[in-house]
Amino acid sequence: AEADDKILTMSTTTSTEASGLLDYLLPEFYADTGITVRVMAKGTGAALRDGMDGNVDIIFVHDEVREKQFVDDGFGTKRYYVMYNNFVIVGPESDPANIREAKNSGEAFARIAAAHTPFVSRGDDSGTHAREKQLWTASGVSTTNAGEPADSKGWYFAIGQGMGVALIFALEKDGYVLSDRGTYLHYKHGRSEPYDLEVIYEGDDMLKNPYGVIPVSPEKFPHVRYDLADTFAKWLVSERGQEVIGSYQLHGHPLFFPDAR
Amino acid sequence: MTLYDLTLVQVQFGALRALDIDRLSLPENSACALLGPNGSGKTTLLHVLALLRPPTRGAVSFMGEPVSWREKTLLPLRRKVVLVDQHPIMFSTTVIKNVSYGPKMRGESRSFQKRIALECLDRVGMKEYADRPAHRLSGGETQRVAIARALACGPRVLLLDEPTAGVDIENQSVVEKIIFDLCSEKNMSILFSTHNPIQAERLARSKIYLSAGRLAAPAAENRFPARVLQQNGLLALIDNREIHTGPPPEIFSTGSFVSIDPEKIRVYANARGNSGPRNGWLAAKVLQISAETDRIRVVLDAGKAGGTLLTALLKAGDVRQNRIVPGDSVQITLDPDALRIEKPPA
Amino acid sequence: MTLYDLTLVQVQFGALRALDIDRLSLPENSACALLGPNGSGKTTLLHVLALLRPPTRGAVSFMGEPVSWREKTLLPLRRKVVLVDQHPIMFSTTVIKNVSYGPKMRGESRSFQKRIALECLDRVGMKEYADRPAHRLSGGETQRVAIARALACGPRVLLLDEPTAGVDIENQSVVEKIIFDLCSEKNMSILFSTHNPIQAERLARSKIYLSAGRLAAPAAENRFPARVLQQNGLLALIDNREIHTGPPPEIFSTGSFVSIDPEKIRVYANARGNSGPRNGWLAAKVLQISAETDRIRVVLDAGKAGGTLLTALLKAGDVRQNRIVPGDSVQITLDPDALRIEKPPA
Amino acid sequence: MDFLTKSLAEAAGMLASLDPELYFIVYVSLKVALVSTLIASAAGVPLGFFIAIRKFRGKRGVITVLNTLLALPTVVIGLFVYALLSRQGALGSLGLLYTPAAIVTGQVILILPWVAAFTVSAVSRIDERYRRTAMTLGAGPFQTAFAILREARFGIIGAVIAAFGRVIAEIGIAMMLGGNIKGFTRTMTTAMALEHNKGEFVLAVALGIILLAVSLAMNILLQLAQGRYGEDR
Amino acid sequence: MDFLTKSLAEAAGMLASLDPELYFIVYVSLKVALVSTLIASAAGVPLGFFIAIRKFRGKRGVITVLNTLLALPTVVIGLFVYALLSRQGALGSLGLLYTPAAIVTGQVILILPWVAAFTVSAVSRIDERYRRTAMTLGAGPFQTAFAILREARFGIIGAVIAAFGRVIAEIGIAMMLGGNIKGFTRTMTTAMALEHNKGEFVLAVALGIILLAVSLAMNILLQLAQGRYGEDR
Ligand SMILES: Nc1ncnc2c1ncn2[C@@H]1O[C@H](COP(=O)(O)OP(=O)(O)OP(=O)(O)O)[C@@H](O)[C@H]1O
Ligand SMILES: Nc1ncnc2c1ncn2[C@@H]1O[C@H](COP(=O)(O)OP(=O)(O)OP(=O)(O)O)[C@@H](O)[C@H]1O
Ligand SMILES: [Mg+2]
Ligand SMILES: [Mg+2]
Repeated sequence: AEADDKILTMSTTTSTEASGLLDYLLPEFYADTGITVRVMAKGTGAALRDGMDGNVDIIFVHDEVREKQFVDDGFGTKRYYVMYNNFVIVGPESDPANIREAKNSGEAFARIAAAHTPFVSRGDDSGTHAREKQLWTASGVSTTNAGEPADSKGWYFAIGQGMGVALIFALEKDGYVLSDRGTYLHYKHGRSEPYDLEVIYEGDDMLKNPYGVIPVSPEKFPHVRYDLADTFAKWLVSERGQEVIGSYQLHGHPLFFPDAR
Repeated sequence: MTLYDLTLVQVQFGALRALDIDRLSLPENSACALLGPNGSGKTTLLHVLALLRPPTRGAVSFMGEPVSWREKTLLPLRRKVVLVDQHPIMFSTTVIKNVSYGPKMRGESRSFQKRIALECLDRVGMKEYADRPAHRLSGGETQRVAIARALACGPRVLLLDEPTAGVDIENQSVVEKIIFDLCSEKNMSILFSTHNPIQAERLARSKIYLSAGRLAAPAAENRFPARVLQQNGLLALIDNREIHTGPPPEIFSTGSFVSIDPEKIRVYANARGNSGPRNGWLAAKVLQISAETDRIRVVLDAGKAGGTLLTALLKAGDVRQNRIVPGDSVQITLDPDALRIEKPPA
Repeated sequence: MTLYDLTLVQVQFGALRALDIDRLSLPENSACALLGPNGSGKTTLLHVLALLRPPTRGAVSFMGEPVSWREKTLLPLRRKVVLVDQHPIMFSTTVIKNVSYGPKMRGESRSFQKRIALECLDRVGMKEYADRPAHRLSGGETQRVAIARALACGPRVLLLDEPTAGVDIENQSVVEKIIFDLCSEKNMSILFSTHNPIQAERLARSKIYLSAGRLAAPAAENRFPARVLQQNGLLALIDNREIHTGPPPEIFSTGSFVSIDPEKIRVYANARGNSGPRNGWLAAKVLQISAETDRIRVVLDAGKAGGTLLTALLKAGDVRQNRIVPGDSVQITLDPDALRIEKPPA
Repeated sequence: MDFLTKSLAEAAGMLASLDPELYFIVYVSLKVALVSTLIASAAGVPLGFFIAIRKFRGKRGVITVLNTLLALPTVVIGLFVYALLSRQGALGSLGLLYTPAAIVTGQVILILPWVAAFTVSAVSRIDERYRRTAMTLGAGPFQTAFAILREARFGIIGAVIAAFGRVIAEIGIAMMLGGNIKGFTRTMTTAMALEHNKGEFVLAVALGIILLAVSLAMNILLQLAQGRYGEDR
Repeated sequence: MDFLTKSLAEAAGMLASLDPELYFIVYVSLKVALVSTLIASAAGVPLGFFIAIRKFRGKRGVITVLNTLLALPTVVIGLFVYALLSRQGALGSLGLLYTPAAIVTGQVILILPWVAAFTVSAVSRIDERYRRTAMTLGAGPFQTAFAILREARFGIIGAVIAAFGRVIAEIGIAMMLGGNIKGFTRTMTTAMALEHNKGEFVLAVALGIILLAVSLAMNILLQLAQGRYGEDR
């Protein structure tokens, strides 16, 4: 059995675990430090909540605004920029809303709304969902208080589920979905079942998706293994950690880009 | 010492008062028979006496001490009294495990359990059935194993609810002998219900009659549904045949009952020269003659078409003088006060 | 026409052959009694005849047609025959709904269902119970309602498994009268099992005896567990008392049975001057005398301590000559060939 | 239990707010659960009945399989029905995926073994004499079955209640096959899961309390419907 | 059913690969499910027994509540146990959250009402005469209870089997309270959910098939243990 004093618990988003990054990265970390990381993957909201309740030692998520709030409220010691990846707009090859022509991602969303082609929203307050809402605002389409297009009937599906389900849902509806590249790549290339949707729009600055890591504050929660958490955070932003992240490839595509500042 | 003392005991099932006993004392070391028509409360009374059913109202005392009906205090008392149900049920395991259940509950040793179980099974002639699944036995087999199971508990008081119903003739006498022996040899008290008055007579030192939940005088025998008419001074029609003339009564049609006092029936052998049927005389056939304590019970078939059974209680001398033998055709008359008429319920 | 024809019918429960009948024909429009000790297969046979249990082997034909035991063909046949179970069970609803179940299944109108149900309940004296919950009735009440329920089906064949067990005396005669009437008036065929030979005698035109699943001669009466010794030429010990001397037999200890042929018992009134007990003579007390077709059945208590019942079948003349009356003390002897000895099972 | 009081207050507030979205969610949940329960009962009760009554070779095997199917995980059911209803699947053309009908399909598969298994156990314990009595009194096969089921009614109603409880509280299938689409296939449970995922624990529990209240109301209705016989046994 | 054959092949391959991770997951699942079932049965059977046997005021009410609790959603249980075991909760200092013990806690709460409700229904159908017979033969309260439970054994074993099936196939609680930590609290169901999340549908179903196989094995063991009496009723 592992020595008890070398175990770190971490809540993270499903995307980091499902992309396979952690399976690649944690063994390296263990080799360097002898620390085992117990990972719990869940929605960003739930992961933050774990931190706020002191149930984990560190969180690794992607929702810059809420992460900063987390630190400001004293739950975490410091937010480390670790890496980013990209969001992409996935949709049918035929591109019925003609978003390839759009000048930016906001306009792409506006075209989808105008064409009433099916659009799948995560609808779960995840980092991806937060970004969706920003894009709707940027699109100029009139929105509700909840940040959804006001005229949503029949084409806008808020499904309140994870990225993978949203991708499948979009496939079934033959519609568009905002996805992180990792999950998309996995669905496109990593499974035995075929996946017909393509990346229709990408590359815009608005589609950058930064991940941060925050050790939970030992002042608030004296029992947390701050020493281990801090070791992990520092290792991630170290040259060694950044190199491991940068070298990870999914189905031949690099997925995460080092972002330590 | 009295075994049981019941005071103002009532058992109520919803609106139905199934038992309503003002006072009843049962002496120790005796065999007592419980008689009464269906639904008269025999089973209910036995459940109370077995300390299995607290009465709705009233006080029971058992072996001199009042019964409190709290579970804790009941267990030691219950170990002294065992009830064999009217339709006993077997635990779904082997016969011998059923019979050794009582001793097992009393913490007896394995070997003792087995010995006593086999012994008791042997008494009821079911020893060879020891390893059969008990819940698959036939009606009479079940009844007999249930008696063995009760005996194996070695109780002070044994309550039997119609113990010979369904038991074959040969084993009826075995069961009767068990009852007889236990009382006389083992100083056990036995109370058994039965519908067989001859059995009650033969085995019991005392008898309790129940009727509609209340203690009653010996049941009215010879009770018939009858049409009662006032026509030519004719009184009652049973089985479509006049059975008595008398003073003009009230008139009822169906729904009334006539009971005939068995001690007020006179029986005359045909040979005596009493000529053919006439008013007030009935032809009958003798079916059965049996002894009671101080009377002879004669069962007669008095129906026109057969099947209307009348019971007469005669003196032994009368029977011998008359030389009545079962199978004989006889003539009977009824004393003027032999009939009691029950009006139909309003 | 014959009602039933059974050929080589066997019913097997695991290793146990509960029924094993080579040939049996039952005529139509008759009352037939089914007799036999516990576990002899009466209930099992009735289940086969009620078309409820396909025999393990063998052919049954009913009203001239072979029974195929396929569910589809059985339903119309089953509507002609109704069985009243040994311990009948009531559907957990009211009494009247139980009794009108049969007519309801036959698609009769509501009003007919109700009328016939009340009529049948009335026959067994349970009309006032119509609205009581049927599954709460007492043992005898249940038995009577079950008979009414069967009658309400208006079957051609009525099978009754110990119909008067648990029924009170008054209603025993009611039930017997029902059996009697149905046969004679309604041309119904009735087969009933019973442990009461007198009842069988009185009601049945024919009798079937079963023993260990097989058709048998009238049951060996007077069968006793006995110790059999060869000591001073003494043959059998019943109830610890010698009952016969004879030629030296084999020696068994316990586990053997002795049966005494009831036709080979001689009964002498004490008055006849036969002096006190001696070898080969037994003192006994007359308990009951009843008529059978061509014999008189005398029940004797021959036990030293009471309770060992012996049945003798005498000629009517003998009884009358001897002037035996129940209650008398008598002397009995056994003919030399009266005893049959069964060895204990190996 | 600050958490509980907060959640209770929230639940009360939600109900009082008369939010049509909330009532729609409750309506969808109830509809789906009731339809699933009805279909599963209509199939499972007769199935269980015949397994219990009939004597056939391999009966123990069938019962073992039935018991095994009690452990059929929702993910497996969800994926199978998905494979069937997906656009690529055999029934894809019906367009049933992500509709209440899809949830019902999955949930029926989920609880059918439950209803059947508990019917088997309720019916096997019914005294053999009921069957014999019905048959000798002239009941046909269906009427006999009905008589036996009537005697087993408390056990069977119990099985149906349990099935209802199981489906109304079920998340996985409702999520995978319904898709948790707001205003269409969102049920109380998927809404709860969503709130939970968002970290809105009080809201999630408040929804759970409403669900229990709805279920309690259903059970009370059923108790009343069973009437006075309910207490009998 | 290409999907099914692929999944079956995958399941066979996984088992054949002797992957220690897989076996550990199976081990955790079995351990958690068995412990939960044992605890819930040890509490639920006596509870159900007493509700069934005793006559008391409000008995129907208690049964209605029990039936309502069958609809207790896993999210609610998960959140309550979370509130209790979380660092801020009453039992936070025990550090039980995200351990197998936490899963067991939640699952026991989940299935206790099931075991109790089905025990009630199994015991109420046992003929009153068994109780009377045990009592008159001198059995004390516990011995009487035991005799009745013995007669109700098929119903009760059924309840326990169902409870086992319910927990081994349960996802929500295992996920919320166990956290699906690889090599520690990952169970077959949470692994399935993860694979499903990743879109690895074949893998997910393969795991489901293994789960069913494990459950089948358990049921066969139980059938063999019940022995020849099993067929009797
Ligand atoms: N649980 C019950 N609920 C309602 N009524 C009942 C219940 N048990 C018995 N009764 C009624 O109480 C009365 C007395 O019943 P009990 O069983 O004591 O009669 P019994 O004398 O033993 O009759 P039997 O000779 O038929 O066995 C009957 O009318 C019966 O229907
Ligand atoms: N289902 C069964 N399984 C095993 N054995 C059985 C079953 N039913 C009856 N038996 C056995 O078959 C034999 C015949 O039973 P049956 O009930 O026919 O006897 P019976 O003549 O009606 O006896 P009784 O006079 O006691 O009612 C008995 O020894 C009984 O134990
Ligand atoms: Mg009675
Ligand atoms: Mg019988």
